[in-house]
Amino acid sequence: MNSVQSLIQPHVLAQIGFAGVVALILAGALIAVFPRSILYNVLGLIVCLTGVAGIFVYLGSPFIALMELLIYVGAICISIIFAIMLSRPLHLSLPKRRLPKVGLALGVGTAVFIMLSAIISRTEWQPAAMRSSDWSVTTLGTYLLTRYDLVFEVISLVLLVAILGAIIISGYARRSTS
Amino acid sequence: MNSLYTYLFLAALLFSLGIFGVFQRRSLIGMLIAIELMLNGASINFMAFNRFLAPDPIVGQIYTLFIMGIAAAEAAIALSIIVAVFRRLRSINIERAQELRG
Amino acid sequence: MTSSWFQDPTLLAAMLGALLPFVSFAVIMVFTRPYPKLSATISVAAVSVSLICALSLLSRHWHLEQPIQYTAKWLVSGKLYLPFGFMLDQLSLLMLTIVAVISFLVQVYSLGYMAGDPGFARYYAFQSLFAWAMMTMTIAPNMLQFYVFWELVGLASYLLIGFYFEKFSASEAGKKAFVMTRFGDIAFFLGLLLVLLHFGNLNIVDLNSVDVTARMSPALITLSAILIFGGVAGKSAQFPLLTWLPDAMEGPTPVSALLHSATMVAAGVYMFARIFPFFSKSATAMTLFLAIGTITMLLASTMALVTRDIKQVWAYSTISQLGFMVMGLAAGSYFAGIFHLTTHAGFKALLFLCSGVFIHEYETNDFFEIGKYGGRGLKVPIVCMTLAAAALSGLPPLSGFFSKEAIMGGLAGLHNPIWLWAGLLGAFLTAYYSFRLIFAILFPKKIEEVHHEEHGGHGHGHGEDHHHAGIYWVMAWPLIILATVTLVLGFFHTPLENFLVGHHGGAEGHGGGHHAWLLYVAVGLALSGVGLAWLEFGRKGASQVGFVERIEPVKTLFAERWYIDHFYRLFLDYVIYGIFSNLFTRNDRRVIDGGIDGICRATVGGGRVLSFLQSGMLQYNLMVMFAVLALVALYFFF
Amino acid sequence: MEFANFPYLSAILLSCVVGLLVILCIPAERKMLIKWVSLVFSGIAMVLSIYLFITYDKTQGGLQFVERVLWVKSMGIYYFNAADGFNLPMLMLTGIVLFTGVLTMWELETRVKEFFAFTFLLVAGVFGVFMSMDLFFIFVWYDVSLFPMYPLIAIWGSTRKEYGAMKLTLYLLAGSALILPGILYLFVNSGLNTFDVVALMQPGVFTPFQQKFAFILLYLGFGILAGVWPFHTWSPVGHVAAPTAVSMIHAGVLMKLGAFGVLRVAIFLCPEGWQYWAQLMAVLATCGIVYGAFVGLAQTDLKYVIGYSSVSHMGIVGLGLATVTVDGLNGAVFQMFAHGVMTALLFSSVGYIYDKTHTKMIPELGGMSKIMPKASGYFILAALAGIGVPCLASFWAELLVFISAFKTYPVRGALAICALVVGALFMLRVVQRTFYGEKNEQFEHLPDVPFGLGIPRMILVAVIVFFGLFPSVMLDVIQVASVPFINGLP
Repeated sequence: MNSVQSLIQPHVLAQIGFAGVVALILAGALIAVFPRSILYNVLGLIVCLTGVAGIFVYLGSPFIALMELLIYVGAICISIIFAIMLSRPLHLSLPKRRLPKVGLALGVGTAVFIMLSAIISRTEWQPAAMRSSDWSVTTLGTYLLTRYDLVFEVISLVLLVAILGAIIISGYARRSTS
Repeated sequence: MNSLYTYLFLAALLFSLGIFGVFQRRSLIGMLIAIELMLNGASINFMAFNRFLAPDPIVGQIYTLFIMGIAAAEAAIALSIIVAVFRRLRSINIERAQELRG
Repeated sequence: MTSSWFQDPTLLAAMLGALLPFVSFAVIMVFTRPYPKLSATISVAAVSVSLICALSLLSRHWHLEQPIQYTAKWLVSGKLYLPFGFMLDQLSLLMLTIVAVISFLVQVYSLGYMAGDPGFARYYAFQSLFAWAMMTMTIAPNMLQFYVFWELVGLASYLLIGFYFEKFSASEAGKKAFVMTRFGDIAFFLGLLLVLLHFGNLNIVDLNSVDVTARMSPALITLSAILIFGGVAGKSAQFPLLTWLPDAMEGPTPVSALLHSATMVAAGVYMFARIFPFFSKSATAMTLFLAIGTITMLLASTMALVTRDIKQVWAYSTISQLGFMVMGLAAGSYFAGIFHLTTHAGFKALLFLCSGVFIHEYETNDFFEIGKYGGRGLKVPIVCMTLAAAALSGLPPLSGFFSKEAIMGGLAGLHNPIWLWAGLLGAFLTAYYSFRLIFAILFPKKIEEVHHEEHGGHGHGHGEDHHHAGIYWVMAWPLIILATVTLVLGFFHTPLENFLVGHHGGAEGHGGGHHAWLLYVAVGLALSGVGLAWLEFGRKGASQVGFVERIEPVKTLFAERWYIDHFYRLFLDYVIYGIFSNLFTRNDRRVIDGGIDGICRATVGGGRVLSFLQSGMLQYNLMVMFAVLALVALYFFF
Repeated sequence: MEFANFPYLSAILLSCVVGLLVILCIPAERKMLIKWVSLVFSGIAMVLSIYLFITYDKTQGGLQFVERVLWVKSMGIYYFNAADGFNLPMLMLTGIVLFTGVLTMWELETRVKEFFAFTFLLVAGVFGVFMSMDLFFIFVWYDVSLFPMYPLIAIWGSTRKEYGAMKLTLYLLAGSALILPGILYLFVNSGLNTFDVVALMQPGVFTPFQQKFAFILLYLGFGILAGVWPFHTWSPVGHVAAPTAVSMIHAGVLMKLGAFGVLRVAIFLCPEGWQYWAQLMAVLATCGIVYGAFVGLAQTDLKYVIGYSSVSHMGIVGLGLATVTVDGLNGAVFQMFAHGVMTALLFSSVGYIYDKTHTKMIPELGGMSKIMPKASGYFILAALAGIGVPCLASFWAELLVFISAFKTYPVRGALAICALVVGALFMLRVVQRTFYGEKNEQFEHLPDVPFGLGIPRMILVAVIVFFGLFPSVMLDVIQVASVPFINGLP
């Protein structure tokens, strides 16, 4: 009993949950990158993003975690799947890997990782002297509409343009081929 | 779990995997997926700094939100381009897309 | 110098004599090539002026005390001073006369022999070129000038051998002659350079003075003498460079008479005589030359035993006689060598010119054929030829007898008797093969076509009788003159010796009378040679097969010229073409060119790789970008 | 003399430049007019260059006909032309080869205007290098002369012309890529802030180390153009591909540009470097002589044969330069001249034969002496000159070079001399196969060289024979420059 009790202590539970989330991220990322079938990749991406949402929870922002799920998993991944579905043979053509290319990519990736790790471990991370503890979504909303008003507007505009652009590009391509 | 380094390494790992994916994939959609991974790595970074270092914990979240917005826009554009390229070349193999070269 | 040359008759004569043929050559080549008659006239006129000049010079300076020299600047470079000029002494005067006489006679003879040839004008141009080069060489005061004209003489020889250039064998023979003599000339040139560098001067007079020993070590003298002798070996067809001369008979017969028997090939011997005192300073070299002369003489004699080609016989005999001259000179008897050169020029030119008549008449070179067709019907040539052959064999009282005796005397004076025995053997062989030919023509086995004989006998060839007769006599006159020379020249032995050796002194003393037994032995051997020839070819019912021809391997060996040519051919094919040329060419194609092309290809390939990165392959671009980023960051952090 | 100050050298240059401009102004259809204009201007250049050669004052010596104008003060660049014993023969050679080259191409029909325009541009550069005494101008003229080779070969050439043109251009540009650093190195290290050759060649301007370093750069750079072994492979290929007149100018003049550059820039400015590297130069030159002769033996294309004989003969020039003696220098400069004329003659006769028979493969020809006696005669004479037959110009040059080489480097000298046999063998072989023997029926109807086309060849023959008979006419001029130069060596 003791051991079980000790297992279900909150911080232990949190640890286990964290490990699960990390495992989810890594597994998802690997699936997103390695298999040659695109559908697997997308599914891996979804898994990975779910894990990232979990990480966000651990980082103290359930709101962003929710947004992550909504936007990434709910919108982007679904649109990718739609794209795959719409252009029918996409998932059928499985281009073969070229070993040298994979090797090169692995090398570069490792190099980048080493670089990043080096930077991370070499840097003295100093927390800010004065830290506010206001995590509420209300403040976030206020900030968005006051201090980051312009950025918010620009992002919206970018989204609008992107949507228009997407329609025009795919429409134009259809016209030019038909 | 309560250390900044854990999150930073996790982010770095995700970013490197994304880079690896971008380089290694031969299909455009695969590359897009890998890019999403990289973006998420960046997001985790922001959120981690937000949690451990930043004076105002709202700012990091806002950045993450923006990243998501940009990612959505990017995905929309990229997918439409992919569809267009596919229509034109009957393939999404990036190595076939060399007509783009100058 | 230029202002006074009109006043000095000697200089005027020398210049006219030596340079007029060049003018004739230039005029013919540039202007009168389309007009054969005119060209021939110009050339003959030029050479007759030369003849007159030479004869007048000879008579004028019969009692010459000191060599006369005229020089003018030809070329100055730094400390090197190369004059152009004339040196008249006994030797050069004699040689000049020989060249002029033979050239003149041959050119007159050629008027008939070459008549109607499409290259008539060209022929005379080359003849003039030869006359110019040979005469200027003869009277050169300095070895560099000598070398220059020596080479020009070689050029004239090349052009004249290859005169019938449509024939592959002719052009091949010309090439062979040029390259082979070139080979000797390179040695000659190197020898001259050695002398020039260590002695500092190439004037013939200085070279022959005693100074040489003071300034050059004996080893150096020997080395340079041997090298210079390379030139002699090339030009005079001495062993091992002797095989070009028989091939050179591809040229027109008068050319063979002029160049390849009487004058040009004798140039080597002349050069030997020219710097004889220099050569004689090295006993080692002289012994070597003696050996070379002996080998040459015997080899060539054996070759002559088996050939059936009339010109080849005389060609081999020329080589053998040249070897004889070299032997004489190398044995130390200066006069004997020169004297034999002189007499040989006369009777050998005569032999060739006679053969030319036969060849012209019967259009075959095989003397058995000529005999069958009735060669003996041509009275003048057959008489002259017999006379000359007798002279060649050294039968008294013809010129060859005297000069050969002189050489034998010289050889007898040596300590080692082997040279003398070799010489005597040579004399025997000479007599044998000469008379083998004579008897084969005089007493053919059976005379086949009588009408041929009649035609020939009366000097009527095919078609226009009068014209032909004219040609016959144009060709006959030089023969008669030369025959006279052959008959009487021997009796000028003493005056010539006084003229030539009056000042050289020392080395002499081997006249004819010193070894009385030798005279009888030599004549006896020659007569026995003739007798053997008579037994085998002359007498009625003779088998007409020589004793050598009965032994098949020996015959083949002789006929194949002791395989010297095969050796050269193999050497050329395998070493020069096969190894060097091939190897170098491959090296050029593969290594050097391939290397450069490889670099080019690598550059292009590298450019392609780089352009690949710029070709829209996003992934590679990014890869490089990130790799560089990572490396730079790592570099800065550590 | 009222003309004493007339800028003759600039006049030569101008005759090329003006000729070029005039040709550019003539409409391309008027081919005859273009040819006549080219002939007139090249004639002017030739006459002027010969006039200079004759009027050069040999007793006074030194630089004459000097023109010196400051061009860029801050860099010390002068428009500085002068004539001495070294460049006068070269100028005359260029004049003669240009004139005869123009005449040789009289029957050209394709793109006449461009051809002569490029030719004049090329020759202007060549004249410029020969007469200029300023490093900057030497380099500029040098590149001016290199550039037109590419179009000249690539447009009017034959046999793998693009390959040949590209190869040649790349090689030569590689050469100039070595020369430029060499020149700049000298310019920077002199501390005099001038490109003036006369100022830079004073003793003591450069340290021995600087001289050694700059010399090897300049020697290799110019040496590539001079066909120094083992950088020679562009030359046969380029010669083969080029049209007749270009081969003439190229083998006749342009290769001399390299050798002259070695002399004028490398040797003049870095005499100590010269003495230091002379051993190497002698080795390379000997290799070139022997090698060229042997490779020539195996060729079946007439132009390749000439190309390799050029390699061999330019090796003689290099050997002469490597001896560091008066005789060697004299011989080298004389050989440049003699070889230029000789090769021009060889190429022009081969060019004629090729024009008529459309082949230059030796096995396909044969018996040409019967069909084209004159063309064959020209070729044979030039070939004989190449073998080193006396009383033709190159004999004397070779004689001098060999004498000095044998004196300085006995073994290498002897080797080079022995290569003469091989040289004779391969030239005579070509002559025999091409001109002697049975004639080829298929070419029987072809005409011999007509009088008009014979003129340029006759000029060349006359030059060869004249300088063969009277070598001192040439040597006396060269002497004036070489003796003081060698005596002034440290």
